[in-house]
Amino acid sequence: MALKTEPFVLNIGPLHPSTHGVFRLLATLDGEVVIDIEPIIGYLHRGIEKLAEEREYQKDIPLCDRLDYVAAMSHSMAYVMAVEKLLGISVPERAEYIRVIMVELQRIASHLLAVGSIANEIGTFFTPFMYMFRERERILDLFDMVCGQRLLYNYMRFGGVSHDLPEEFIPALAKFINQMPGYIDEYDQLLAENEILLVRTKGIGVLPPELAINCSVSGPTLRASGVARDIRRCDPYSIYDRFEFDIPTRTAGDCYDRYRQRIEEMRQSLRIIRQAVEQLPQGKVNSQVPIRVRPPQGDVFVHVEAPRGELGFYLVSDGSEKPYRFHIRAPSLINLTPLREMIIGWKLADAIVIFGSIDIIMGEIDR
Amino acid sequence: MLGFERYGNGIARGMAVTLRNMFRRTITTQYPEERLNVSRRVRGNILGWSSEKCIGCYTCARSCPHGCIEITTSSRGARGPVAAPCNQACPAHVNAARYIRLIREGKPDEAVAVVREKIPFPSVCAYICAHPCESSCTRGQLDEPIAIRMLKRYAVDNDTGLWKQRSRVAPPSGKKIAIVGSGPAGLSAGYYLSKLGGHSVTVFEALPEPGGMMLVGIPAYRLPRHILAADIKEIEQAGVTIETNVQIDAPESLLEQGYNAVLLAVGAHEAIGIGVPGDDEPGVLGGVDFLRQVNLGRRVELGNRVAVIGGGNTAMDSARTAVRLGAGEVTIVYRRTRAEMPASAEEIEDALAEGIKIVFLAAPSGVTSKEGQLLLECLRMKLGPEDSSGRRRPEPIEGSQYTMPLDNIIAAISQRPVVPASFAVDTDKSNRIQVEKETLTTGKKAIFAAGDAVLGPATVIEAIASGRQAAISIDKYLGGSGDIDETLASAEEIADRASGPSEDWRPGVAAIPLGGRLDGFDGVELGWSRESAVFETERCLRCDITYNVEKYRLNGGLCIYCGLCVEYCPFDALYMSYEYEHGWYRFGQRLLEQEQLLVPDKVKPSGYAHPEIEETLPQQTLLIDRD
Amino acid sequence: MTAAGTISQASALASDWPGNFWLHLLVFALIILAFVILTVIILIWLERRLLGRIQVRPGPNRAGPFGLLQPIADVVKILTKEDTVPGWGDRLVFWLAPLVAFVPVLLVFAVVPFWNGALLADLNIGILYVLAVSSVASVGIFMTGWASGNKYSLIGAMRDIAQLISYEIPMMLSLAAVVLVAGSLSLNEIVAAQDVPYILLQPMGFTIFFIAALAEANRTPFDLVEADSEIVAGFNIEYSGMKFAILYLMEYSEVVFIAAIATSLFLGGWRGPFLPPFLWFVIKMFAVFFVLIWIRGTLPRLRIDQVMAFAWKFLLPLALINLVVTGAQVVFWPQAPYWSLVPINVTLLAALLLLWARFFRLGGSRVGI
Amino acid sequence: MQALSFDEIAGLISAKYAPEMVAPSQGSLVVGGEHLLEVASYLRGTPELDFDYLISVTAVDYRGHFEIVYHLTSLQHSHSLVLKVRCPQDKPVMPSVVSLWRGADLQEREVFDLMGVSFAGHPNLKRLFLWDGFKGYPLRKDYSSGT
Amino acid sequence: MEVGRERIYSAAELDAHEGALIEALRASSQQPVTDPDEWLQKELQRNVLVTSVDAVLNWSRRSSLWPVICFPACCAFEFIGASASRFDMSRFGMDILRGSPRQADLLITAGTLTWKMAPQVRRLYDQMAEPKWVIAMGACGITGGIFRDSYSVVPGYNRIVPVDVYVPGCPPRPEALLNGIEMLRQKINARSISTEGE
Repeated sequence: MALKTEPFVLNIGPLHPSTHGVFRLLATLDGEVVIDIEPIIGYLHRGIEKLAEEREYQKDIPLCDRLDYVAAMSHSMAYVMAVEKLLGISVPERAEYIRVIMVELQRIASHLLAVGSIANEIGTFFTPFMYMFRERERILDLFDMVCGQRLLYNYMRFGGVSHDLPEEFIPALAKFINQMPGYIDEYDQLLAENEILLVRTKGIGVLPPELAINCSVSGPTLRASGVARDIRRCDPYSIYDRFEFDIPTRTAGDCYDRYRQRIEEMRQSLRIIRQAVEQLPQGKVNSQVPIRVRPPQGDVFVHVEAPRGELGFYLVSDGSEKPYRFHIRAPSLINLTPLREMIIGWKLADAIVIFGSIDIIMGEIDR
Repeated sequence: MLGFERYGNGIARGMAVTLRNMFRRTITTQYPEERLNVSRRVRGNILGWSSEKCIGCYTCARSCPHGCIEITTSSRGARGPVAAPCNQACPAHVNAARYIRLIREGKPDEAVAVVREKIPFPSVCAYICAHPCESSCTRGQLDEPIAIRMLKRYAVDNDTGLWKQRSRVAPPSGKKIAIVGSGPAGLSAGYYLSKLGGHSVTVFEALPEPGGMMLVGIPAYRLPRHILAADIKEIEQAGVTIETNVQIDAPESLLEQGYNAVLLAVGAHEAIGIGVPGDDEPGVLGGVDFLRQVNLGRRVELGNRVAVIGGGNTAMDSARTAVRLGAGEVTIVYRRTRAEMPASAEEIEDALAEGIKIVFLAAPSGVTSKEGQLLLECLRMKLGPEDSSGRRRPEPIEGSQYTMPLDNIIAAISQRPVVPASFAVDTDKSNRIQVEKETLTTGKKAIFAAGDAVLGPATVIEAIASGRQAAISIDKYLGGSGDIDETLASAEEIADRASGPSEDWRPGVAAIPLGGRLDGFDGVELGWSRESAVFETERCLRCDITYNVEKYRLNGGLCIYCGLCVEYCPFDALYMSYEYEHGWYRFGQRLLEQEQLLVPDKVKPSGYAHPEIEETLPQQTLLIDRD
Repeated sequence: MTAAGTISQASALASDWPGNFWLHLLVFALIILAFVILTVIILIWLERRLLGRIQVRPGPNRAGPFGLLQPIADVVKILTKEDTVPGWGDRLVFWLAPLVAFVPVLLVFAVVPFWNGALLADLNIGILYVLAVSSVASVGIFMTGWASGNKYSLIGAMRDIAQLISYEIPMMLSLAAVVLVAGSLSLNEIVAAQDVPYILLQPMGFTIFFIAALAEANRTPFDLVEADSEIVAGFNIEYSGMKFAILYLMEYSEVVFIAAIATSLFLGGWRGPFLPPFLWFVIKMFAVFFVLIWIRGTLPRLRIDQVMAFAWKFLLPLALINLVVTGAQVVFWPQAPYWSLVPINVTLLAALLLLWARFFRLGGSRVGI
Repeated sequence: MQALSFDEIAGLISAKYAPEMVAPSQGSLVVGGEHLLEVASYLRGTPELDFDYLISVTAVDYRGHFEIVYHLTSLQHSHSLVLKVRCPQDKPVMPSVVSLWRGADLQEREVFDLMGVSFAGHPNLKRLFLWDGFKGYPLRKDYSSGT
Repeated sequence: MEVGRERIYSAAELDAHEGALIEALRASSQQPVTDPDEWLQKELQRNVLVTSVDAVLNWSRRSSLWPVICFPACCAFEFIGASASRFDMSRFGMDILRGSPRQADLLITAGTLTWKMAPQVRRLYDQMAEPKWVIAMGACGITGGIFRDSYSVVPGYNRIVPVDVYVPGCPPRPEALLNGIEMLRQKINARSISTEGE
């Protein structure tokens, strides 16, 4: 005999410990079971696209940093690449290598945060999160060394990067890339086989590959569903064609796979950094592009593999010093498309984990 | 559906990890007691501003993404002028910064006077100067350099001859000087020796007309002949005698004729070949040879398909001239990329606009002739590491040969001087006359050398500077003071500037339409109107004047420490420093006035955008080093 | 097991120590109150410092030496904070709930022996009393959840009730096994009976008790009641000021309570060589605290259906088997020496756990919508 | 499994559709608004094209008309394509492609919210970032934030 | 179990309600709230003897500042960084991050505030029990920072809530935040219950 139940609405967010910022999930619950959700976003909509269109090209670099503040390097690099494509200028070799090192370090830092958050949402009392923050702090130290900031770097410039690496950078980086695999093993030891984590993530929130493709999901979330789409491989940009690395994929597409996927990508990023450090040439780090630029008329779409997925910049230039149209293809936003299918039918606690495993950053979603 | 197939093994391993970490040393920085040496480049909470270095150019305020910096300047107590970068970069040290201000005040004639203080060819330079001043213009780091040459052209076009009022003429000294070659170097030396030295100067020219490379190397569509003639006329009016169609074989003979000194300014008129097999095939021309023939009005037969080898200005001139002579398909072959091309950007643009194709990253490897048709064999190149000149060295790609069928090939790679053996002066391996650096004396008594003959292929302005140097040296040699400076413009008062240079870009330069261009050799470029010229002068940062900064204010609550202002300050007047104790209790408390933006000796600046300081700062203490 | 009885008789304090009935009541009421509050304060400090150490940071160290005064600062601050009552809540219930939740936890300590015979009331139905009274706290928690008029707190409270009812049963069964072995319901008697700590005689019982106690006290991995990442602060989300202080105290008192019960029933209570019995009691309690904090610093949280499944499908059958086995041992082999019972029971524990782990499945599947 | 170049794709398209429906221009296909769904389902459904992944949807305000830009790619063939659709400013309505690519869902809502172009057939077309009652469409060129 | 959400709430109504709230707040917050520290200056001037009750109260309050979770944007990660192992805010007794505003003392505004978010933050502040403090962290929190000119950004938290301490930076480094907290602790130390509520 079925109990007569009555659904009720639970408003999760916008300020909630697990919403990664200000995200509102209007969940309809039947007891603990989520029977419907409606994501409401826009609580961090700062109008970056409009602001960028009102500002000159070089002044938009700080804005791009603030899109995805956990992966500022990747975002400013994508933007700078788009403007470089518009301007038709090339980047010195050394700058390309520095960019790759920075972006891959950024990917590790971002994935550390993502994995730590997943662990937090499953309910560990901050411990894995703290461990991962410990290693993230080391990466931030490296960034700090290079450009003097910890979070929003403003490091990329048209035609290169703003500063050369300081002399103490390479030894510190070498030490980091030697120690990091050990730490990743420690995370695995702490989490990967933990039975509670397994029952909380395995088989939960499965995203089938067909749905993922149809919903234009990208990044680790897509690859965890078994689709090997990585812009670094399928449309190589910068100098990624010179490195040897794998595109790890997983098959189940559940929360556990999304977590493992990020761990694997960290290892691959370390591999890329190691090769980049070995090959790092000497030379200039920027090609003396004037501060203000006026790209010729035209439009350009540049996409890169940001830590959260396929990040695209669509710029339209009308020949003036300000972009005419500045559009960001934000991976986090589009990765939210299948959220409803993934969450419905699971319990409230699962909903939080599924949501966390997609790894979104509100700055990028709301812009 | 999962359970405990592994009997809690995973949980146990996790517990082991946490237990192990319990006994690790903590990684915490015990701030505020303990402080790490943060990054040496930290973009910290303190913005420092140096009133010593700041000239009030407003670049910081303009570079701020959202307007944190407020700045007002005035001329009260302004210091200067000192030598601006443009002034320093000019080989002849023409004070560009000053005449730009004069143009802004509506005094083009005074501006010409400023130019005339240093060079006797204001009009020629106004048309074809390679403008090293613009390359070093501070504004160029920001967006586009000031169009100094175009401003000079505006001044020259609107000259009233005011400079003559203050012109100084030295009394005759009775000494005679012979100058071989009537190029920019020879004529400049002659002008100054005659006007300010009081010597009697005779210039000997082998060609039928005076002007040297200005005449035979530069096509008339860039430098209309009447402009050149006008400048030479001024020189002749200063007392210089020019004898054309005279070939001098031995300088000693001139000394024997009674000349007290001889200046060899024969220029660099011999084209260097491509240096590949077959470069002597008929149909392969030298760049300067080709231009000389054309400019002297002689007929040159060109086929339809012409390739120009090289990436310098001579290559551009040759190609554009070839187009005007009726070549249908002109291709420039260059072994590097556009970024490395030595030709000036305007010329490249114009060449492209006139339908000339440029093949980058290709180098000729051989020329063969077949049934009256030339075949140019090329190798594709790729850019390797940077060489000593800072340009990336081209490296051939193996097996990438391809051929181009052509009618003519113009080798515009480089030139070298032609110094007849009868001169009997020392030359180096590229045939340049060896002189002493300062005095320009050759090994022989009373024989001097200047211009391209000494420098190798250089620019007009460098030749003029060399001529000036020779004039000083010769005047001293002949017992004069060597003072060839004169003041032609009136003294300057610094005008107020409350709002900084304009944020606009260079106004466009009008040119005669493309359709009419290719039929003849009329001057392509048209001058600026007064409006355009003044508009352009507003862009000048006035690096030579230190304005009095009345108000410099930073909104500390708005600032995001992006560091762009520090990075973009052309005068290193801004820096950042590190200290975090900068919270406050009241809104609006942190509008930092000039006084609060700390004086440099009180704070330790960070190395951000100041690499020179970086060495002296303590090393960064890293978390990595702490375990 | 008469030997145990003799120890109990020999060193026991008089039942009305230190004087008459009223003095006894007063002194022990004070002792219990002071003990609970002091232990809670130390526990809070210990937890924050230890979690800090687990997370390679020092934890609170500014308020007082080693940050020892940190919990006191917290308490003073919370007590002097504004007391808010949500306008849409049930005022009276909102007021009563913290008391209803806290008092039973305090009451439980009446039967906990700190020393041989040093307890407020040596009830001969001690364990029954413990189980009965401690369950009342859940009513208080449910009242908080209901009265707050907040969906999060209601979810938290519902979870608590569900959890409590489920885990009460395995817990009771595991304690029943102890009672069988000790032959008494009085806690003091049970302690006195432990010539060998019952953790060795009753490894299965201890395991079940410990897990169930974690759930009862809402500790990780069963802290669904206040699951921070899901339902923010759970049942106490609307509480502030003094009432929140009481709820906070209640939570940690529950931890002290389970540590005290575990110590008394399984770890030999106040018994131990050399040191005074009271100290032994405290040391053993802190050992339990350490394990609790360690678990909190490591493990993630289970989901509500998994928590329930774990209780009903895993713990309950094992507890029943344990009870049957223990009963059999007591009935058929009452004079069994410890050296033979300990290995037998440990092997039994291992075998049963392995067996159950093989077949037991956690985790519910998706609900079709 | 052959990646097609833009010209080959354009050739395939122009063989099937009249130039006023689809016209290649500067590396992108300009599609007439009313034919978008037809062309899009052809692009999605044809095996040799197989554009199964919609990278991005955005709109540009060219003062007078909007241009909706679709970036498509095929995971299998790894070729990509840009579709541009114009719609007049006075009647900013477009057919929605959500039925073909669910990935357009939030992006079309974004365009609707910030640019004011509505998509006929979108399942849940309402403001995404801004709140109900916000006046104007900020990304339009004539929008001024002055209050 | 087919239950449409329409039965429970109407999306359109909810949106309209939210929109009205935002517009009302926006209209009423065109001027900054005065900073609640006028008494600070007076206090220092009057040099009132801080009683022992005050001393204990202030000590306890400053030693146990529990921040509420309000992490809109970038600064959140520096805030988390400050509470993570490297800087460990818990040393000052701030390790208990309360998700519930009722139990928190300190609102650290870690990120850009948009008008859409403003009613929530205002409500969060209203729900916090007295005594409560606010630290405006970062340029966005103080003035709107780089997004000040935007159509949807509140130019500073002090339009919505009174702010006690401003910590500049974008984002402020954890050291700067800790310094701001230290400043707040000093401010708390200067309080007296006799003047409370003024």
